[in-house]
Amino acid sequence: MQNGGGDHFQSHYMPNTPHERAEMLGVLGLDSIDDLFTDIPSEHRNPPLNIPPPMSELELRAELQAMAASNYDAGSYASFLGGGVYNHFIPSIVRPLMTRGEFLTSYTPYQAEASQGTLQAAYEFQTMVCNLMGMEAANDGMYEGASSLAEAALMACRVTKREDIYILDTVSPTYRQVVETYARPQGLRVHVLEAGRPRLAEGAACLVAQYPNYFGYIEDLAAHKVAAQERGALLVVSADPVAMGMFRPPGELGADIVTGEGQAIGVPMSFGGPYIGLFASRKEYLRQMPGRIVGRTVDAQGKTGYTLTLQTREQHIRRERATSNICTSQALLALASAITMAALGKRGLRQVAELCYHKAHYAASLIGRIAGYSLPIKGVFFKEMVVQCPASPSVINRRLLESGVIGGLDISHIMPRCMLLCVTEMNSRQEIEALAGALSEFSR
Amino acid sequence: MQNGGGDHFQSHYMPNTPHERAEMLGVLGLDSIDDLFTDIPSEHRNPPLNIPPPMSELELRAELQAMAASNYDAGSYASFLGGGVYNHFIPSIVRPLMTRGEFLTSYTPYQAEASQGTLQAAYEFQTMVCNLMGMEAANDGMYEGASSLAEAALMACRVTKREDIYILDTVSPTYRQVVETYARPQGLRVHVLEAGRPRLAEGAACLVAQYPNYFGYIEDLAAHKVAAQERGALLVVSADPVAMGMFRPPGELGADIVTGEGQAIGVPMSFGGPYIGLFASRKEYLRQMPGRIVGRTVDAQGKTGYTLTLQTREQHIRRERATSNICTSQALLALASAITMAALGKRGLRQVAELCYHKAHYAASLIGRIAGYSLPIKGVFFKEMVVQCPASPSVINRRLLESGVIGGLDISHIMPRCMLLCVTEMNSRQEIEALAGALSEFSR
Amino acid sequence: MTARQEDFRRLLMERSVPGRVGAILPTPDVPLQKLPDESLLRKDLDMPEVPEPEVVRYFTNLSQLNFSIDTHFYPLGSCTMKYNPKVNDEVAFLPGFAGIHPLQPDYQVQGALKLMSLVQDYLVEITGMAASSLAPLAGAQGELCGILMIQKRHQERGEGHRLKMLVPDSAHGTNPASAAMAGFRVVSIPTDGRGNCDLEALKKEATPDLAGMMITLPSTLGLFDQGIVEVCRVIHEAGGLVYADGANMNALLGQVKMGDLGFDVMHLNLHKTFSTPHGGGGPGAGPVCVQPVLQPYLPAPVVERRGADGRETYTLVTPEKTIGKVAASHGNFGVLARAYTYIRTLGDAGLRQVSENAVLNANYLLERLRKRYHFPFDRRCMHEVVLSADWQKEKGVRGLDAAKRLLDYGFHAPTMYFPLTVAEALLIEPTETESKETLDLFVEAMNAIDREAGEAPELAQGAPHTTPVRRLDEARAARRPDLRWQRDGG
Amino acid sequence: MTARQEDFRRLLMERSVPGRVGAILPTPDVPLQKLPDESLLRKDLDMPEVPEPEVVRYFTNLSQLNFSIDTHFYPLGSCTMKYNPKVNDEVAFLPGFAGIHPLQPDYQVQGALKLMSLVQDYLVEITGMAASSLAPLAGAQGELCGILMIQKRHQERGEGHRLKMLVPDSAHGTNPASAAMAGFRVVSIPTDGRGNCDLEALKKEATPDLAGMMITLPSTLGLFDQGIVEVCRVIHEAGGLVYADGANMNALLGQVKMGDLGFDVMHLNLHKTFSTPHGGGGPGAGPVCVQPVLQPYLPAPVVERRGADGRETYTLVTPEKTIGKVAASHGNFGVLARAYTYIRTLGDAGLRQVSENAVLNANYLLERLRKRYHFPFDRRCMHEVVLSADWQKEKGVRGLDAAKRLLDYGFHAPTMYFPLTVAEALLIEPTETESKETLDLFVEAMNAIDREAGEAPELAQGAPHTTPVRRLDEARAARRPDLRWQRDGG
Ligand SMILES: Cc1ncc(COP(=O)(O)O)c(C=O)c1O
Ligand SMILES: Cc1ncc(COP(=O)(O)O)c(C=O)c1O
Repeated sequence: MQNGGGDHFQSHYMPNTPHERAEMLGVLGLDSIDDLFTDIPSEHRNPPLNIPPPMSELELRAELQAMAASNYDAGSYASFLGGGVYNHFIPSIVRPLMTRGEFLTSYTPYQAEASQGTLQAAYEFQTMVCNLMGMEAANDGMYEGASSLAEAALMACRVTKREDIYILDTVSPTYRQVVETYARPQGLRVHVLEAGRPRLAEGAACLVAQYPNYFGYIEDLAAHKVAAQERGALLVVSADPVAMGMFRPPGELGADIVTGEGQAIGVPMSFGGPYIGLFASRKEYLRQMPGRIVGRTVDAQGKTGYTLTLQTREQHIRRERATSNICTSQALLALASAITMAALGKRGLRQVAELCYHKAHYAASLIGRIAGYSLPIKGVFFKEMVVQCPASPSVINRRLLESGVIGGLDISHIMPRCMLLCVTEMNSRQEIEALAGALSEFSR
Repeated sequence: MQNGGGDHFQSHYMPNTPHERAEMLGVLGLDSIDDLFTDIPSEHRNPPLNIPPPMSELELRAELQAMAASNYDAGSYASFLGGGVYNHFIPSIVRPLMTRGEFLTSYTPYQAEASQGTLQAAYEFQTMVCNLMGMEAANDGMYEGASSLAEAALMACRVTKREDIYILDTVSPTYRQVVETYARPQGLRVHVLEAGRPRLAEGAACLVAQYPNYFGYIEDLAAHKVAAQERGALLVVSADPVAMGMFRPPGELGADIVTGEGQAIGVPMSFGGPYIGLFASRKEYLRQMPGRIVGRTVDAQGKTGYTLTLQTREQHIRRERATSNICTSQALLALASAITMAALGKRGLRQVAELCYHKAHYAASLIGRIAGYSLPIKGVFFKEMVVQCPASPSVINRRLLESGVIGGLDISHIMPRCMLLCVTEMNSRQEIEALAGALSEFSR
Repeated sequence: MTARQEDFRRLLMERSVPGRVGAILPTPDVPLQKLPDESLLRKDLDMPEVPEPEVVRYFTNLSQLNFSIDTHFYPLGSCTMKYNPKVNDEVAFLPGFAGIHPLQPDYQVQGALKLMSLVQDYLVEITGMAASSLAPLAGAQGELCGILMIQKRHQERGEGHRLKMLVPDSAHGTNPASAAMAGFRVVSIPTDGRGNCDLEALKKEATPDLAGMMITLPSTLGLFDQGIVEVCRVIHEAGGLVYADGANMNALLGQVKMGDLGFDVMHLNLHKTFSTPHGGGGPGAGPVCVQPVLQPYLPAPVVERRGADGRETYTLVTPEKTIGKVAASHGNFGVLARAYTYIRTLGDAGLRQVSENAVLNANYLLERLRKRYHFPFDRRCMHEVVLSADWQKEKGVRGLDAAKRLLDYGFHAPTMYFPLTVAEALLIEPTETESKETLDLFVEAMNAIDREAGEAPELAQGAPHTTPVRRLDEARAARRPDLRWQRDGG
Repeated sequence: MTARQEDFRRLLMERSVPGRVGAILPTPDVPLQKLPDESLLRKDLDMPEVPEPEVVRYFTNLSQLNFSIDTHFYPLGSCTMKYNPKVNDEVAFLPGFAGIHPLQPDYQVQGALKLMSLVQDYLVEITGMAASSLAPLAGAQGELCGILMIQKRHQERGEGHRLKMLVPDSAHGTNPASAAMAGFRVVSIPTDGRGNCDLEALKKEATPDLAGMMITLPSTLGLFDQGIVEVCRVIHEAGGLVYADGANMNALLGQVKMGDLGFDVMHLNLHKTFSTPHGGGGPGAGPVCVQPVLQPYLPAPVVERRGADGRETYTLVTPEKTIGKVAASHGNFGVLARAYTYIRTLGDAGLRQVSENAVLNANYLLERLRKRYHFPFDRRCMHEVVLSADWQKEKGVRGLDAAKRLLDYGFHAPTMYFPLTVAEALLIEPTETESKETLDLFVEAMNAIDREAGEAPELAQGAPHTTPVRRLDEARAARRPDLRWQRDGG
């Protein structure tokens, strides 16, 4: 390193210089930093560390820009990939606001008086999640959609004191896997049901549905509610918040717990995360809810303020009897989502939903007309649809990429020769027509 | 627009809805907005306005991303272009800090008590400009380098009460043009001198030099000082702040007024602006200085604070007798530059300068060895040098572009077949060698 | 203020500790070259040594000491402190814009030149002029360019003796300053009782040495000159040319075109009307627009469009009789990119609404405030309103005191003591981006200050009380200039 | 607080005005399609109608109500509130990272997979383990994964009866909570007088139903367990596996490798040790690292490197006996990108200095504070120090009061009442990015609070006095939960 004099590396992230280290060690009556680490068994001290040497920002930035540029991103390609993660419009105000140091570099608001910004924003988020989903209580967010759904299933078991989780086969297979991972160790049983006419057995804790479902179609939640209620089970729904811009919210249709992947509203796709799990429920189940919850209260002078509340549900108080082990969650993404919902607002959320709807159905109408392609599922879909293709989706997708198109999700392991195609407000008519054009090369 | 109900366009930038407009008009006792514009001659009211209709952020962003991507930028190409504007390292902290709303969306700190952030940062900027240039007083910045130099020449005329400006032919031709534009209307005369052994006539107001000069070489400022002093003229210098990381500052060499283009420290090239003109002088000439100046003072309780000062020099007080007409300047870029100087600091500024020096001289050594190329100017250069080529620089540059290289500045109208080549810390060895390789295709 | 907060008034050089670094630079990857002779190199470099975390915390804390549009209502008259859309900044920072060099050959920067060309077109359309140059870097530089064009035109017609420039007494300081910089003799023209240009006084100055007149429309009194067409006629008849200071265009977007009224040349303040963030005092951009008669004189360069039907190319050219260059490059491109984004976002309908709402908001404030604050005219205003605190002054509260007191109420103050022609002036420009609720809160604060003036004038006299510092001693600052940190305390 | 500041406590739904819009969406460019049956559509959508400028001003003002690393010293113990480099965020927002979809085929995202693969390698190197999975989204999820791996391993060996998990009494709450979530019975192990694991108590629990033990190292008391090798041996001998909560790795980077000490599995908190901004409570990332014995059980997916010598390709694979997936995608990639940037920036030398300076800073605080604040151990600490306010409590100032009072001095409070085993605990973690000057200011404030406790305890009891709100009524918040805005006031 050209950095220091001699072989001392002085990092720009740390203020202590050799001079100050000596000074502070002097206060401690020590000669060397090593004297601070004497509790470590000496045979294990100072192991070799095979990590590259320090690198300048200039060089590292160049390297990482090249690494990033080697990926195929939705800014440079027309993307029709969905399946739970979506390319949606994020207003330009979101990044400058969410990255303000005061939001970005604070932590869980344990000191409420020094964290009113984070707390009030969280209260806004909870309000908007409730309104969007038609629910009575929401928390400040979970890790992401799938684990959020898993926690909802666990919660349903706690509420009902039962151990059988019924889950529709129209729920994302990945989400089902995550529910399994969470439920199995606790001795809970997960049963998969056909969505057509789900029948729950005696003692069912809950029925779990996705809305719109994994394949993009609207589930009949009202009917599912009846099926659940018959057994005294809760209806647990994982909903796409963007669809809630136009479709009836699960709360109105009888859902007891609603979760969702909030990524679609305000969060970049970022190759899988960080995202933001939505979590809402009826008020009566509040004390079984996992996650952080912010409440409104007053201060010593009667002034309104916000604080973390119902903390006795949480691990830092209740430890092994907590409603979940979640601690650090995804607060910053909840904030991003709150800002986005605030900016889109009542009208914008509806517009986004309708744009998705019209564009997806336009795409469907074009593709449906190409020989060899069909839409095997009947029903009302929102922004995604299953398309049966004349060739293997993975082969088609490689060809599409050459035309600048990232194709749909290959689900041929579930339905032969099918892809799950997603169209959002980000896809222009031109892109949709280019997609149809490229697909028709495979027509027969 | 899908935006409103009916044909009312409701902008997201303006809160007033038709309902509120009606309500406010009611308070005014008016029926229509038109009633507010009755002072405008009716025959000229409501002209046709041939501007495209409102556009959504989503669509506009896509259009502008494409427009931007169609340019050849220094992120995607190896650039060796300088000539007054430079591709230098900007630390990652600069953008998030300078774009904080409180800095970004405030204005000239007329209300000092509500603008201490801007003011204190300006005082820091002034301090660092003085230290970098070896001067006693600096202002908070001018438009950019060339007009800054022009204002310095005008100031020298005011200080000396003389009317003849002498400017070396090694000063950037563009800068000389701008000095002309500013000086001529005031009846001042601009004389161009050969840099070799400049001889000023009786009654000269100032001698103007560039350091390093336009061609990249170190001027003998001490000698120029003698030449100026002999005639009682001031020495006015336009200096590259990056070079000041290693070279003796103009203040030490006798400069009376020092200007510079601050872009090189912390400001993107942005196709020409916004930049930041540096301006410093000896203390005794302070009251003739143009531009905004921030001073330290105390408040009613004796606490330190900062305020605009010496405003009686400025147009808003002194009007036609002001030292300049400048009002809105480039404060945000002064801030960017201050943050950059703070981050680079004592050691970083030196390192950047030395990196430029070593890389430029390495490039020179490679190119000097290619048959057909030569460095016609003798002397010490910093990061730029004149290279004489075996073919027309514009032809060479078109070829270089194909190898991913943005070549040097074509100055064949000044020196036949010459290009002004610039190498900074941003150019890797690999880029330099690729440049040399591509140039050697033209060798003979 | 706690010890910690005080700590952030310590300057960088005071925080500096030998050996600390704020950035890591690369190790040289080329063979080291021989350094120049020692005599050319500096011995020391007295710059801060502060680690990155401290630089971040320092400037973040400093920022919080500011009022700004993103945090406050900021009705600073004549400055158009409107909301600055974030998307504009995003666009300006796109690598394909922020990363290009002004000296790249035209063929490498067609996208940027196209944007400039379109901005030229839009400004020409909005002003009703024939052509424009985007070169000037701020309003004042635009003025200088405009005045130099008038000068050169007179000179080329052999009328170099036209050395007198008229400027209304209410004009912004840059107007007389620019005229003087161009070598003109400035003559001030009074304003009549209705706030219009005094036509009789004007006619007296319509002498053979008249070069022209600089007129701000609406004026800095926030008034649209009711005789403007006649004013232009008088100047033209005397052989002069009329310059429009278009910095107040926020009042007129889409309502009227300056070109239709008789102006020959004007500038626009893109940072004001077209909403570039004001950045604590810049950057701006002050493009000039001209009638055909002045087109050949435009400052260099301008962008020329060649070809048509999707095969357009764009080139920077130098107008035939240009007044020259006023900066090394071709304008504050980053500001132009913001203006482009702004114009396209709002479109025809939105631009018209800007002026409608700006004028409505100002008149609403005028209506609600005129009972307690003296409004010296019997008219409606345009996008800003000048009130006088002379009623309050009688109770011992000057305009300055009222302004400082507003800070305690959480509002930035209006422009004080400007225009100079109104005693105790408070020039209030709410802009179109503020809501009625905010205006109502502001009215309440203004009314409270008036009440306080009667009941407890010392409140305003000692204001501000809640800002990071109390009222600052400006006289001392000017008397003993302390303009930079020095090791020995200066 | 002025009326205007109060105004920013009004919520979005209270600011909402019918007809206002905060964003303009495109007009549909495709033929409109038939909408579904009315019965499927919602009647209304009760969301805010607020224009963009107001959204910006609202959230900007809210942000200023926060303490944060960018503005304050924030010695929140156990949370590693260190400086978060801005370059890390810049990298995470690169279009080629932020704009890729987790379900794109591997061949479309090789750059991203390579980054993940390198992060796996670095973490393995830093921990001395054999393999890692980046899937867990936070520390707690990493714990769950680790514990599930231990569980599955026991089950596969026919030892499903091992249902007891030991957890020291000083452990972070997530440890017992994670063990319980995995279905284990949690048994608490006491800490001895020197702050080490009580070996005698431990040995008593080394029964055949022992599944393993979760150990935080250094412990949440800020101490390095002097018997750690022996602890691991005892557990292993009883057939158990040892889990390391590596959230406190900031103390040990480069000083010792967990794998060398006998741990079988561990997680790291990337957001803490590797400096992702904490975002008001996330995002994080909690990768797990394992010894070979547990490698087949890693949570899915992991990245596999194939090929060599510049022809590497990267693929996501599912470990053979995986415990499954814990999230839909493959980890918080944005956090991983930040960690990668951080590791490369600091490099080997820098990482070692992190722990050196973190430990030095904490010991410096300990040394300077121990005269006035009770330190319950007779040792040096590691990267954080737990003090007790029990001496102050005798004067009527509890730990809570002292913490709140610190806010008035402009410092964020330490973690209060944790670990649970120390009465009136104040857990202070200064981190390596703070300067001696800041530590000295903090010491002064702590000393002042102690002085006040004697002279004027009501100061701390009524604190904070200078924050946007005074002490909040948390009991009321829990008793009458008010968790969202409702039109009728709830
Ligand atoms: C009316 C008027 N004219 C001219 C100017 C000068 O413009 P600038 O500050 O951009 O130089 C201003 C500045 O605000 C102004 O208000
Ligand atoms: C020691 C320790 N263990 C575990 C955790 C849990 O990590 P997370 O909050 O990421 O879930 C923390 C959190 O700060 C911690 O300090």
